[in-house]
Amino acid sequence: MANLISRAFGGLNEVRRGLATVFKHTFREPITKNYPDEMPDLAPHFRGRLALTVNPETGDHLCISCKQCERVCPDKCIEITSHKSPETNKLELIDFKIDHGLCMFCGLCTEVCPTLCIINTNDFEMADYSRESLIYDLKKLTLSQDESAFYFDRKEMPLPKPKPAKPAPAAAGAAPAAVAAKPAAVPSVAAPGADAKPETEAPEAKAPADSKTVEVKKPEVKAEVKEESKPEAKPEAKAETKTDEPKADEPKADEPKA
Amino acid sequence: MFSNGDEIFKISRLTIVWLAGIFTIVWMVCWALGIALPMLLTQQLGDKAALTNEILRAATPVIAILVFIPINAMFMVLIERRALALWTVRKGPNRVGPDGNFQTAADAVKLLLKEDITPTGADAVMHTFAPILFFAPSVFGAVPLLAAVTNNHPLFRVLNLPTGIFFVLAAGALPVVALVMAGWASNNKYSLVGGLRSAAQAISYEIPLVLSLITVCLMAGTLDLVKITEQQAGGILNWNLLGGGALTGLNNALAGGGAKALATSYFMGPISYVCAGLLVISLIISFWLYLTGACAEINRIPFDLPEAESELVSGYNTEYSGMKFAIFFLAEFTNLFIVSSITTVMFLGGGDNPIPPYILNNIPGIPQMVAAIRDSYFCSTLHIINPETFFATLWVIAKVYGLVIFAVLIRGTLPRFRIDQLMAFGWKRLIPLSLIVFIIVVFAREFVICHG
Amino acid sequence: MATEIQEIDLKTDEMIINMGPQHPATHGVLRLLLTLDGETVKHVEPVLGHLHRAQEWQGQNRTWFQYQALIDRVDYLSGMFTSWAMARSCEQIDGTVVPPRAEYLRVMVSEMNRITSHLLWLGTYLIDLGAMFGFPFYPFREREKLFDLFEEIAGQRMMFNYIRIGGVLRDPKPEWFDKLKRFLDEFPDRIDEYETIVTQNPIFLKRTKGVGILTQAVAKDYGVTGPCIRSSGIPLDLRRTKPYSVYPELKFDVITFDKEGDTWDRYMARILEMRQSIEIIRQCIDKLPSGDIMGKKQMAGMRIKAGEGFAAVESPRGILGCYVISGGGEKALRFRWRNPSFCNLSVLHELLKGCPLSDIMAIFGSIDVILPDVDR
Amino acid sequence: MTDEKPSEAEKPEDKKAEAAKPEAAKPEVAKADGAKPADAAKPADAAKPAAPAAAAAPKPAAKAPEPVIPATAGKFEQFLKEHGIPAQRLPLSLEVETIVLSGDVLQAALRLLRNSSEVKLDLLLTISGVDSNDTYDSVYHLWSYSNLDELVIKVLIKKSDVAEGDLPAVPSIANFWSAANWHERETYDLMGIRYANHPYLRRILNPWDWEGYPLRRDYKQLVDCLNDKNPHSMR
Repeated sequence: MANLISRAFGGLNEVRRGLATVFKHTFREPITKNYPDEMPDLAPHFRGRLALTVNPETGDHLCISCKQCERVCPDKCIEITSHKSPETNKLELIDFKIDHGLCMFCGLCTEVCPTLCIINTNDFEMADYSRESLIYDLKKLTLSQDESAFYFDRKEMPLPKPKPAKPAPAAAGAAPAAVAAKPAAVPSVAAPGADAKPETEAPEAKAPADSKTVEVKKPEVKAEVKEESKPEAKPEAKAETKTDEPKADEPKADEPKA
Repeated sequence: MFSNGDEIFKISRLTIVWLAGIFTIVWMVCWALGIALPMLLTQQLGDKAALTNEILRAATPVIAILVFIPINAMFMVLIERRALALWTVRKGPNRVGPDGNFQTAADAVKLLLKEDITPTGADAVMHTFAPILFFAPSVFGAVPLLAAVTNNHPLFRVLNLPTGIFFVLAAGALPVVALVMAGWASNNKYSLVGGLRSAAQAISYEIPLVLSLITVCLMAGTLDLVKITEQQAGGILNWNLLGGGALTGLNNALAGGGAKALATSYFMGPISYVCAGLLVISLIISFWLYLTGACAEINRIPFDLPEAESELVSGYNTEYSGMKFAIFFLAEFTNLFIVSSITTVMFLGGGDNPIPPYILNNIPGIPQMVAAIRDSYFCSTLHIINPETFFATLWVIAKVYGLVIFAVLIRGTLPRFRIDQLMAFGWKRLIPLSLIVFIIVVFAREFVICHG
Repeated sequence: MATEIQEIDLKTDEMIINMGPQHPATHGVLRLLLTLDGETVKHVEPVLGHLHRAQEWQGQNRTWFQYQALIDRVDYLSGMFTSWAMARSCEQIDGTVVPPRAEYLRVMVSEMNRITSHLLWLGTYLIDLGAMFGFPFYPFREREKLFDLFEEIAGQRMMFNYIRIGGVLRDPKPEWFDKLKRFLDEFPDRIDEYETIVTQNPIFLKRTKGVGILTQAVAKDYGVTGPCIRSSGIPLDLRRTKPYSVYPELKFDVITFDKEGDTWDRYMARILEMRQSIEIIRQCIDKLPSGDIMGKKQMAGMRIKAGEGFAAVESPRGILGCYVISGGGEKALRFRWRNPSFCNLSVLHELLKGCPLSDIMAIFGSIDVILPDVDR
Repeated sequence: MTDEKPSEAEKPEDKKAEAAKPEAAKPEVAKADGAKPADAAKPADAAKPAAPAAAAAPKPAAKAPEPVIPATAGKFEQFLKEHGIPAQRLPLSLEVETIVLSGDVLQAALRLLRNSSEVKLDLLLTISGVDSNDTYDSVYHLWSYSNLDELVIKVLIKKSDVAEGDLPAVPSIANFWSAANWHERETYDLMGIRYANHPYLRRILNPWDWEGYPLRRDYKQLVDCLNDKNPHSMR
């Protein structure tokens, strides 16, 4: 009997201690966040949406169509279309498609990429209404120059070496001009973008890029793809894109040698 | 300590807003139907309105309850979710409306608009009838409580019964039938097991529950809820929780009666002192017994076996959806509220102020405030506010929702019993204990003057 | 249930209940065919395979490099261990030498992963027992903190792909260790909190003490491993009995109980293991050498020498083995997983026989089965 | 490398396939419409699965180092031989003793190894089915709860011995060792090795009406999830 009573009191006391411990949590700050209002603080190496970078200094597209990522992808969700340019005898990128509905964000493609072109961004909000819209093409994938700068900085990736200005006869005149124009133009555009909105930059910058795609007419020739893609990705820097155009051709010309 | 001050502030604000809203609405309905309309009719029609007025006055409490239950259930669900969120270091519902105030209202709308599915092979009539039968007792079971919780307000006095607690308990025992019906009619084995479990559980736990309440009735010498409340008036020492009037002597001694006052209460010397102590202990045990039994009766954790989610999916309401499920849901929370109200009325002195009047009346400002309210236009002419009822109701609200929050805290902490352990606990522990308490109270009461 | 009433005795029929695959407490998609007499279990037959993803087939049809990214999915709660088992078996075949820093990092992240796994188990187990609104959130809170650390080094919170054949993927920054230390300092208090709420709770004791006793004979017969068998008194902990990696250099003891364990012992074993893991991680941080973290070049066309090997690690659920046959090419000839959940689950019908319906969840939860680990 | 010797016969074929592959595969990958490689990969080897997996699968037997069969008999081999059970030695795989038993003596051997007080190999880790070049292997990994011993036992069944439409049969040990029960069912399910006298031999991971044995080399997939076009996705 005494045993029973002491056990009963012991049990009740344990329950009381449990209740008190739970009640103590009244005064602890919640650990959850109001997600859509405040973005989570993601690690730099977070494996989110895949994207293609451009050279943050010059704006050249970094993809060299080596197809390493296409080969390594366990889901086979990457599809690269390229062709060999008859003049320069180089591979030229025509289209780059990633099916984000199929991708499992393992990050293997980013590991094998020799030019640090394909990266995992910190963006994870890709919900959409159809499977087809989850297939991202080159335009949707390519980041703008300041976004690329942001990610190169954040992931502590070495900056790609700027292409030695090849005096390819046609572009020779334009190239020096572009180089001259760059230092002035880049800080003015890239710096505020990267500083002001570090977290939400990618999604926000994506929206204008998408809307722009409608206006831009479909590129028929390989070389133009890149020229087109840049204006959309960086709508505010219209003047700058002009100077980019000649440069965009150049890296392709150099690739086989590099 | 208060790193969470923001959330606590939000939750208090939400509670105050909702409570003010609920009780204003309910009281305005009551006032309009029971006071303003009859006054108007009498002015206009004179004696001819007498019959209409009678009918209106009789209908008022029921209508008040019908208005009160859904809004209150919404608030209770919301406060439960917010409180659980607070205790689990989360934020809780905060998207719909300011502070998430309208979350449960939105949920209710969703539930009402959902498709109502009757599973194949189910007994459609019983399936439909079960939620109604589950819900109805909580409506008419609450009626006699109204007078008790409003300090015998003239508007609700009509429906007070001399056998109030008996009626409430009888009504509270009915939903079991509905649960068995729901379980049987669903054509689902989980539901069936859930229904049968609830029957077994309710029958076993009814006994300690009723015995613990009988102890209180024994103390009071009546079954009338209003009388039980009135007897407990006069501060926390008079509450049934603390032995009813067993400590009255102490009370009086505090008030200045001194040794003489003690002597009148404990007239038989040492025996009376011992008995007073026994009474206090027994009634605290009785209070605990009632809480336990009530938790089992209304299927709250740790006794939520009929709807044990991890075992029986959702028990008797597995196959319910839409409106029918909403009614089950509504009735469950209403039952929680009713059980808390009964506890308040039976053990916690109803609308009584825990601070004894001789202390309260000496606090400067309070008597003047009461007098000012009594003299105000609202009170004297429109009869909107009745100071006796007003403060009593405020205390009832505080106590009842305190108990509700405590139930939520229990829900956040304790795991669930197993059915055989539950039965063993009920039959081997609670029932003997409640009988012992009952017998102690029967004898101890003879030696102590309780309730004056 | 009572179908026909004979003259005196009430004859009852058995009821067959199909528990799962969509049931709140079967931890995924296990299906249990229960034969009940009243609420007493007469017979139980687990039906597996609702989550079968042909992981072994995938291992044979993808390159070594690709498959590394997939195996976190075998047991998604302890992805580090699956990675580690595969990495160890491949390294054995290949003769790769793993740099010591990588080995220490592996031990650290694996022990962290063990903690997260046990935390999840703790939360869900209390849900199984019915405390589903308050307590389960506390373990998950700590788990999220660990996941933040994982996210920093591996890139994702659950599908780490961090331990690779030959080493580990990324060297954590110094700040990462500071964060980890901060976590380790506050975590023991949190465990104390859990224990205050749960361990001696009378209802919890009633539900778990003496329930689901796993005898040593049965456990050995079914090849049970992990905390389940350690709580039954068999000190089988690969980290000590067959030490691999740098475990010999670390100080800790195998957690066993003297008697044949019931559900409460299995709970306690996991709580103690969490505390033990904290100590192991602390030692690792102190001893962490500097140097390289990768012993084999990670590349798409990575090859493993021909040969066959079996390597096992002590995962939170028991011995996780990986049997690999390599033909020397880019792909494996045969991948075979020895999953602890699969073997531990097979003992379930022995434990459940004759217990009431409510105990199914108490017992099933206590052996900590992860369905993707069972079905692969 | 249990199947080194048998594979000698097939070597030339294999080599040819190997040699043919790189050239065949390269251009296709480059062409970037990756649906095709399966057709080209198929050529000679009928036993290989149709999936492009075959491309890398063939055994580069020539590359493998010469297997070293240990000169001295292992502990367990000797133990078994002392008890009159013939056991054949195999090359060590990672320092672990590996022996081949014939199906007839398997039950007796395992019973002995498990119960004898000398060895006590009482932890059956796993039973794996392996589809080797010309044998079906049932591989038993034995450990011990009480000591550090390890043993791998293989039961090899020649494919040529298995009649058309029949399954290779191995005696079941599930009757006296419960751990084997589910492993044998799984091996039956995925590899199609029939364990004779198993108490409840039916599919465990696949649905009961599944056709074929998915891990076999000659298994034909209904849908090749790596290469077939899925209307909803890019592939």
